[in-house]
Amino acid sequence: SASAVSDPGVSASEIVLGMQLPQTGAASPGYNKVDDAARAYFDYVNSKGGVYGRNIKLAVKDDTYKAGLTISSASKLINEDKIFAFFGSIGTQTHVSVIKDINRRKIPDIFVNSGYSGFYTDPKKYPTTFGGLGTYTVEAKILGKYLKEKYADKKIGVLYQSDDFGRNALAGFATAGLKFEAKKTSASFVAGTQGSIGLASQLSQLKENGVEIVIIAAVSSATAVAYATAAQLGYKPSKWAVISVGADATTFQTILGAKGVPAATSAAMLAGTISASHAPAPGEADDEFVKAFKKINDDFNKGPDKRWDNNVMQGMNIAYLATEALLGVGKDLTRAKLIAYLENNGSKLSSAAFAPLGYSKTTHEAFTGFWIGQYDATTLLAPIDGKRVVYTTDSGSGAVTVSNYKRPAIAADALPKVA
Amino acid sequence: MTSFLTAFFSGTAQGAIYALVSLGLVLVWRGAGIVNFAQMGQAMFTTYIASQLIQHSYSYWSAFVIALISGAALGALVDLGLMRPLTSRKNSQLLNSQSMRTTIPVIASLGILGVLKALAGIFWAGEERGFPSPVAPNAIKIGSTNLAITGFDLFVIGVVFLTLVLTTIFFTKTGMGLAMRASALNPEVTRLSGIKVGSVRTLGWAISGTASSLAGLLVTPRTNLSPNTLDLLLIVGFTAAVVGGLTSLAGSVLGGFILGYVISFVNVYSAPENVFIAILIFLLLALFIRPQGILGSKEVRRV
Amino acid sequence: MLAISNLVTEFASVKALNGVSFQAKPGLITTVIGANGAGKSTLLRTISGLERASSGSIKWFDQELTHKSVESIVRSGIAQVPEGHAVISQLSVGENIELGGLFRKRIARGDLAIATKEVYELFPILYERRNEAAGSLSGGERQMLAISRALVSRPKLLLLDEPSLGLAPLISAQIISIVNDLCRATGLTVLLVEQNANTALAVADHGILLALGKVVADLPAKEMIADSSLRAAYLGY
Amino acid sequence: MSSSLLSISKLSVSFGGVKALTDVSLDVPKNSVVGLIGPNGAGKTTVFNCISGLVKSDSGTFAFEGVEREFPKPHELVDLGITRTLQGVGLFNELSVIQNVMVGADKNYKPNFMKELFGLSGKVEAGLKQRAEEALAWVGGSALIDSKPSELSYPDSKRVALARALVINPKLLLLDEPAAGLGQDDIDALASLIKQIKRRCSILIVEHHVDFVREISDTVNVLNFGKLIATGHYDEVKRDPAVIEAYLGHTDNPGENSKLGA
Amino acid sequence: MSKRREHKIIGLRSTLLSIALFLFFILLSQQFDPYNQSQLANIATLLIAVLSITLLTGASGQISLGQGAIMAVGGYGSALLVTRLGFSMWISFILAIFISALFGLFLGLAAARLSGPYLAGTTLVMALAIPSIAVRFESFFSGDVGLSVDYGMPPVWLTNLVGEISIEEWSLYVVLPFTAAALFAVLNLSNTRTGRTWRAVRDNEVSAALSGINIQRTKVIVFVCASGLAGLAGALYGFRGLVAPSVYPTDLSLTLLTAAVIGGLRSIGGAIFGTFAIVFLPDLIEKITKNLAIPETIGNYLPALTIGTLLLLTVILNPRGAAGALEHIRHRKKH
Ligand SMILES: Nc1ncnc2c1ncn2[C@@H]1O[C@H](COP(=O)(O)OP(=O)(O)OP(=O)(O)O)[C@@H](O)[C@H]1O
Ligand SMILES: Nc1ncnc2c1ncn2[C@@H]1O[C@H](COP(=O)(O)OP(=O)(O)OP(=O)(O)O)[C@@H](O)[C@H]1O
Ligand SMILES: [Mg+2]
Ligand SMILES: [Mg+2]
Repeated sequence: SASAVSDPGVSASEIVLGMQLPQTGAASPGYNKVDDAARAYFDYVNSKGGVYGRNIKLAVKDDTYKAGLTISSASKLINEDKIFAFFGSIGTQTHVSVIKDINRRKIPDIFVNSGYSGFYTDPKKYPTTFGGLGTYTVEAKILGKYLKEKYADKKIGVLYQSDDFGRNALAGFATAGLKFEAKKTSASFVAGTQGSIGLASQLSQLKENGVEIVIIAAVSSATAVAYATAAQLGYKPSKWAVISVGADATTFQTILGAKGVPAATSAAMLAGTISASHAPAPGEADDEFVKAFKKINDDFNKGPDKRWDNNVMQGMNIAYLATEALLGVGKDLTRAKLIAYLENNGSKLSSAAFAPLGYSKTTHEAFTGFWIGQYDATTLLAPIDGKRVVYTTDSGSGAVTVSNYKRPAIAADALPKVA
Repeated sequence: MTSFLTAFFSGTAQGAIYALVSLGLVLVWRGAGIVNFAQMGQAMFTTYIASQLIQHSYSYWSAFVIALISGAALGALVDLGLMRPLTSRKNSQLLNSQSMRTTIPVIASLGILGVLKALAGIFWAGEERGFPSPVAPNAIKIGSTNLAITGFDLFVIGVVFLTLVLTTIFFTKTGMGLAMRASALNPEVTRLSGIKVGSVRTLGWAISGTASSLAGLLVTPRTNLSPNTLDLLLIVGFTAAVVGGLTSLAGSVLGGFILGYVISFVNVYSAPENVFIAILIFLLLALFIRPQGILGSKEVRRV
Repeated sequence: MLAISNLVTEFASVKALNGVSFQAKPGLITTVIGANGAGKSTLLRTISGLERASSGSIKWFDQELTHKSVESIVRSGIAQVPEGHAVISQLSVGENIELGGLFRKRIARGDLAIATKEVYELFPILYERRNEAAGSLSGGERQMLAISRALVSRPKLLLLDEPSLGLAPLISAQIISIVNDLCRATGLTVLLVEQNANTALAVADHGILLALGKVVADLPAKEMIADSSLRAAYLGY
Repeated sequence: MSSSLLSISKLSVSFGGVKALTDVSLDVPKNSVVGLIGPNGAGKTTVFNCISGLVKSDSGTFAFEGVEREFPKPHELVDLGITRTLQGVGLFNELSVIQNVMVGADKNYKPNFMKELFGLSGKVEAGLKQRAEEALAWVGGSALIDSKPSELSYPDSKRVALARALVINPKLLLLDEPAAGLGQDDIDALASLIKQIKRRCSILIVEHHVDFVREISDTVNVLNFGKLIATGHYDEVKRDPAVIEAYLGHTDNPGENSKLGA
Repeated sequence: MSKRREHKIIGLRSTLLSIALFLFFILLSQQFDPYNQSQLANIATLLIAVLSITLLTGASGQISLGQGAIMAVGGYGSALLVTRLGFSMWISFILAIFISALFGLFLGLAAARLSGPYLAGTTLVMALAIPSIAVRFESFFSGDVGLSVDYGMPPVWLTNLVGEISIEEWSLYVVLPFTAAALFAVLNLSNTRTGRTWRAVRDNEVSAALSGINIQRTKVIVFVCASGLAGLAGALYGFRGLVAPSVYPTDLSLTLLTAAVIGGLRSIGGAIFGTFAIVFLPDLIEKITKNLAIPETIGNYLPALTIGTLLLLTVILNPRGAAGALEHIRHRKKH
C-alpha cells in the first residue's frame, strides 16, 4: 500500500529500532548488557544479509532509569533517530512515562523488558505495546503454586525489593495462594544498589519468625548480598527460591567472588536454590539455542562486558524474536502490519523459550510459561528431578497447568525461519 | 530473640557506619569550614581503587592501605584544585555575602561528586561489584543464638571509636589541631599567627579524605560497589552530623548511632518505605528542638 | 632596621601605595599617620605579606621580605595587629592566644608560657574569660585579645594598625605605654598606625605622614607635632 | 518623666556566669543627646543590644514615649521610631548605596505584594528613592548614590549607614561608636551633623572619643562592670572620682588632649 | 544608570522582556525539528524552576537542594486534580502554584531557622523523602507507576489557525505562556522592594532586622514564592507524560542548581543561559561522541562529566557564573 513507503525507520536498506534502558546510574548494572547482546544478534543477522536486504540498526538511549529523561529520549528516538519501532525497552518505572505517547503515535513498542502485566493485559489501552518477559505475575503464580504444594507444611516467607518489581511479584504470589503476613513472613528491603538499608534487620525478622522457605524477589546483585547477609547472621533457611530476574548465577558468583567468597563456596551457597525460567539456563551448554547464541555473542558482541549470562541471553532471544517477526511481516513493512502480525501470529513465533508468546487480540503478554529448576553444585539451573516440566498460566486468575508446548529447533544458521 | 533486640543490634551495626560517615563530614567542617557533599564520592572512588587492586591479586590489606593513601591524596587534590582557588581572595570578593560564601563550596562539592561518579562510571562501571570485608562477618553468638550483629560490625565500631578518640585528641590537644580549626575559621588571622594555612587546610582535607575512604572500605562489604552505592549514606551521615552537632566530633558519632537506631527501628517496626520520611521528620524535629545539634555549641555572633 | 623603598601596592584600579619609601629604626616607635584611605593599613598589610607589592622592596635588616609568604614573614619575628578587632570568634580566648605563639611552640616552649602569663597579667579580663569563645567579648576586649595574640609571639617588629580603636582612653593609654616600655626594654621595633595623630606622635620617636599612598613627611615626632601647617594640609585640622 | 522619650529601668543581663548588666536605668529625654560611656566590657553595647532586641534581658522595663512595653524585637524597632547603627558598618554589600538607604526607608510605605508582583509599584519605588536621596543629601553623601559599598571609603560608608538610619525620620537614634576609626576632620563633621540631627530626634550614643562625647552630649551615663556609676553633664561626671578611676584615668590621659592644635 | 530608569515603567519593562522571551522561543521553535521543539518546551519548563532558585539562592541567599521535590509537589497536585477530580489542565497548573506555595510555607517555617549547610542538607533529605511518600501511600499517589497525564492534543482552533502542529510543538505552546508570566513576576519582584528586601537579608541579617525587616517572615515568604514557581514548573514537567517519583529524582534538584550556578545565581539572564546549557549540552555532547566514534561506555558518562566540570570551572573561575563573567568584561571595557 501507499503508506508502506511513508513509515519512518524503514528504508530499502535499513530498519531502525530504538531501545531505552539505564546504561548508567544506580539501576544499570546487569541491564546495561541487554542492548549489546541484542545488537550482537542483529549484527549477525545483518552479516547474513539482513531482513529482506534491510540491515537492522539499533539506536540506544540511556535514560539512567529516570523517567524525566525517558520522555526526552523517546522524543529523540522518534524525531531524530526516526525509529521504526521501540524494541526491548527496559524498566517499568521509566517505560510507563512514555507508553501512552508511543501508543498514541501508533509506534510499535515490542518486546518490552518489563514483567509488569499492566502494560500488556489491556491491548485496547496500549495497542502497540508487546511484552518481552513473562509477567512477574505469571512467574510468581507458577513458582508460588509449586512451592505451596511442595512445602505445604513449611513456613514460607518472601523478601522483596521495595519497588514496583518487588511488589508486583508479591501480588503474584498472593494470587497463587501464598499468604504472607507483613513482618512475620514477608519483609521488604531497599535493593542492594541503593545501599542495603534494612536488609539485615529484615532477614533477622524472617529468621526469628521461623521462616524456613525464603523467596527472593530482587535483582541478582541484591540477591547475592541477601545470601551473604543471611549467612553472616547464621540464618540458614531450608530452601531459597529466587525469581528469575534475580537468579543470574554469573552475577551471583561475581559479586560474592569480589567479596572474597571462593567460587566453590558461592556455588555451594546457591546450590539447591529453586528458581523458574522461561528459557534454558545460560549454563545449559548443550542446549542448541544456548550454543548458537553463545557463539554469536562471542563473535559479534562489541559491548564492554560480554560475559555470557541471563541478561545477554535475554537480549539475544528478543532480538531473535524481533527478527522473526520482521521476516514474518514480509517485504512490505509498516508499523500497522507489524502490530497486526504480532497480534495474529505472535503466539506462533518461536525462540529459545520453552513457552510460546501469549500474544493475541486480548493480551500482549509475552512468555506464558515457566519451568521450575534447582541450582546444582555447578551453578547450573537444572530441571527438578531431571525432567523439564513447563507450567503455563496467565496474568489474571487463570489456573496453572502443565504446558504441552514443544519448542521448535533452531536452524543451522541460527536465523529464524517463517513459514 | 525479640524484634527489639534485632532492631537494637542491627541499629548498632548500621549506626557505626553512619557514625563513620558523619565523623568524616564533621572533620572537614572543622578542618576546612565546608560541608563536603562529595565525601561519599571520594569514598566510592577510592574503594574502586582498592577493588581494582584486589582484582589484580593484591592482598586485602595492601589494597586497604593504598586506598587510604589515595583517599588522602584525593582529599588533598580537592583542596588544591578546587577549594583553594575557590576561597581565593578574588573569589571571596566576588562573593560578597556570608550566605554565598557558604553556599558556593556546597555547590562545588556537588560538582566534585558528579565528576567523580562520571569518572568512576567511565573507568569501572561495567557492572556492580562486591567488596570483601577484612574480618569474617560472622554473627556474634550468645550461647547458640546468633545476634543481629557480626564480628565485622564490632570491628567497624572499634574503628569508629578509635577514629573518634584520635581525631578528638588531634583537634583539641595538639597545636596542629588548633591550627587546623583556626585555619578553617579565619585564614587571615591564622596566617598572621605564622601558620601555613594552605598546607594545614590541605592536611585537613587529606585527613578527612582518609576518613571517607575508610568509610567506603567498611561500608561496601555490607552492600555492593557501584558509582551510586554510597549516595544514600551521605544523606544519612549528614543527618547524623546535624543531629549530633556539626561542630562536635563526639556528637557526630552519637548522631550516627542515633540514626542507626531510628532507621533500624523504623525498618523492624514499620517498613523500609518509611525510612526516608522518618529521616526527614527526625531531622526536622532535631533541628527544631536543638538547632545546634545534641553536642554542638551555639555560635556566638555579636554586633 | 625596616627599610622600605619605592613600594607600590595596587588594587584593581587604585594605587593604594604609590612609591612609599622610609626607614624605621630598631628599638624605636615609628608612627604612620594620615587621613582615612591614605594607605596606612595597606602599608602594614604589604609589609606582613597580606597584600602583594607590585614593585619596590621591603627589607628587615638584610632580609628581603617583599615576596615572602605571610607565614614566613611572621616567623621571622614580625607580628601584626590588623585593623579592627581581628580575633577568631569561635575559638576560646585562650586558644586565640595560644595560636599566636603556636609556631614557637617547639623552639621556645618555656618562654611561650612566660609570654602567655605576661599578656594575661596585662589584660586580666582575658584571663578571667580564657575558656570562653572570643566572639562573646566586647569590642574593646577583642582588641586586647588581638594585641595579646601578637605579643605572645615575642615579635621583633610589631605592626600595630589602630590599636586604640574601640578602646577606652585608660586602656588605650595603657597599651601605648606598654608598647613604649617594650621598645625601650627589649629593643622591639614598632610601626604604629593611628587615626589620632597626636596620641601617636606623643609616644612615637618618628613620624611618617602618608597621603594618597605617598609619603609627604618623614620627620622626628617632635618636629611633626610642631608643624601645624603640615597637619592642616593633610589631616584637616 | 513626660518629656522622656526612652526610659529603661532596672535592666539586668547575664551571659552564663558573666553579669553584663545589673540594674541599669537610663533615660533619654526628647531632643537630646545622651552619651553612654565606660571602660571596655562595661556593658554599653549590651544596653544597645537589649534595646534593639538582639539580646534578651533577664529583667528590666522598657518605656518609649511614656508607654511601657516589652523590649522590642529587632525588626519592631523601626515601627517604634528607633533606628540603630552598628559598631561595624553593616551595609548590604551587594546593594548600591541608594538601594541600601531605600531598604531603610521601607517602613514609610505599606508593602503591597500583589502590586509589586504585577509591576505596579512604580510610585512607591519613586517615593522610596526620593526619600533615600534626601537622607543621603543630609549626611553629605549625594555623590555616592550609585556606588557599591565596597567602593566607599570608611568615612563614607559610615555616612551611608547613618543615612540609612535617618531615612525614616526616627524619634530615637542609637549610635554605637560612630567616631571609631574616623579621622579628626570626619569626627568634627560628624559632630556638627549630630547637632543638626538633634533638632529632629534624640540620640543615644556610645563612644570612646570622650571629647566628641563632651562636645555633643547633653548628659552622659557612665557604666562600669555593668553598673551605672554616674549620670549627669559630662563636665560634672568627669570629676567624679569613680569615673576617673574606672574610665578616664588621672590627669594627662591621651584622650583628653586629642585636640592639641585646637 | 538607575537614575535614568523611570520607576513608573517597572511593569512595562518586565512586560516587554517577557514578551521578548516568548517571541524568542516561538521564533526559535520554527527553526527546530519536533525533538528540539520538545527540548525547547523543556527549557521553558525548567527555566521556571531555575528562576525559583535564582530567587531563593541568588536573591535571598538560601540554598535548596530539594527544588525537584517541590516540583513533585506541584506535579502531584495538578495530576491528582486532573485525574481524580477532573479539573482542566490549565486550572490545575494555576492551582499547582498555590498547592506548592502552601507546601513552601511549611517548608519555609522550618527552613527559616536554618542556613548554609544545614539548609542544604535538610533540603537534600527532603528531595529524597518527598518522592518516597508517593510509594508509601500507593493507593492515593499510584506508587512507582505514577499518574499518567499529558498536554493532550492541540485544540482544533489552534490547528485551524496555524495548521497542523506536532505534539512537541503543542507542548511548547502550553508551557510558554506560563514561562513568560513567571519571568514577568520574577522581574517585577526582583526590581522592587520585595527583591531588595530579600537581598538585604542575604547580605546582612542584623542590619536588615534593624531596618525593620522581619527576617523569619521574609525567609518564609521567599520559600513560598520560590515553591510556587517550582511547583508550577513541576506541574508542567509532569504533564510531559507522567507524574511519578522517577520523574522528580534527587538529580533533578541538582541539575536545576547547576543551571542556576553556571548561568549566574544572581542573574535572570544567567538563569536562561544556564537552562539552555543543561538541556542542550547533553545533545551536543552526544553528537560529538557520535562523530568521534567514542564508545558508548565512555560517551554515556560524558554529559555528566562535562556538566560537573563546567560547574567546577564556573565556581573556580567566576562564582557569579556566565552572567557575572559578562558583567566583568563589560566593567573592564568601561575602565
Ligand atoms: N581590598 C581592597 N580592594 C580595593 N581597594 C582597597 C582595598 N583595600 C584598600 N583599598 C583602597 O586603598 C586605599 C588605601 O586604603 P587603606 O585601608 O590602606 O587606608 P588607611 O589609611 O588604612 O585608611 P583608614 O584610616 O580608613 O584605615 C583606599 O582608597 C582604599 O579604598
Ligand atoms: N554573648 C555574650 N556571651 C558572653 N559574654 C558576653 C556576651 N556579650 C557580652 N558579653 C560580656 O558582657 C560584657 C559587656 O559587653 P559589652 O559588649 O556590652 O561591653 P561594651 O561596654 O560595649 O565594651 P566595649 O567598649 O569594649 O565595646 C563583656 O564582658 C562581654 O565580654
Ligand atoms: Mg586602615
Ligand atoms: Mg561595645
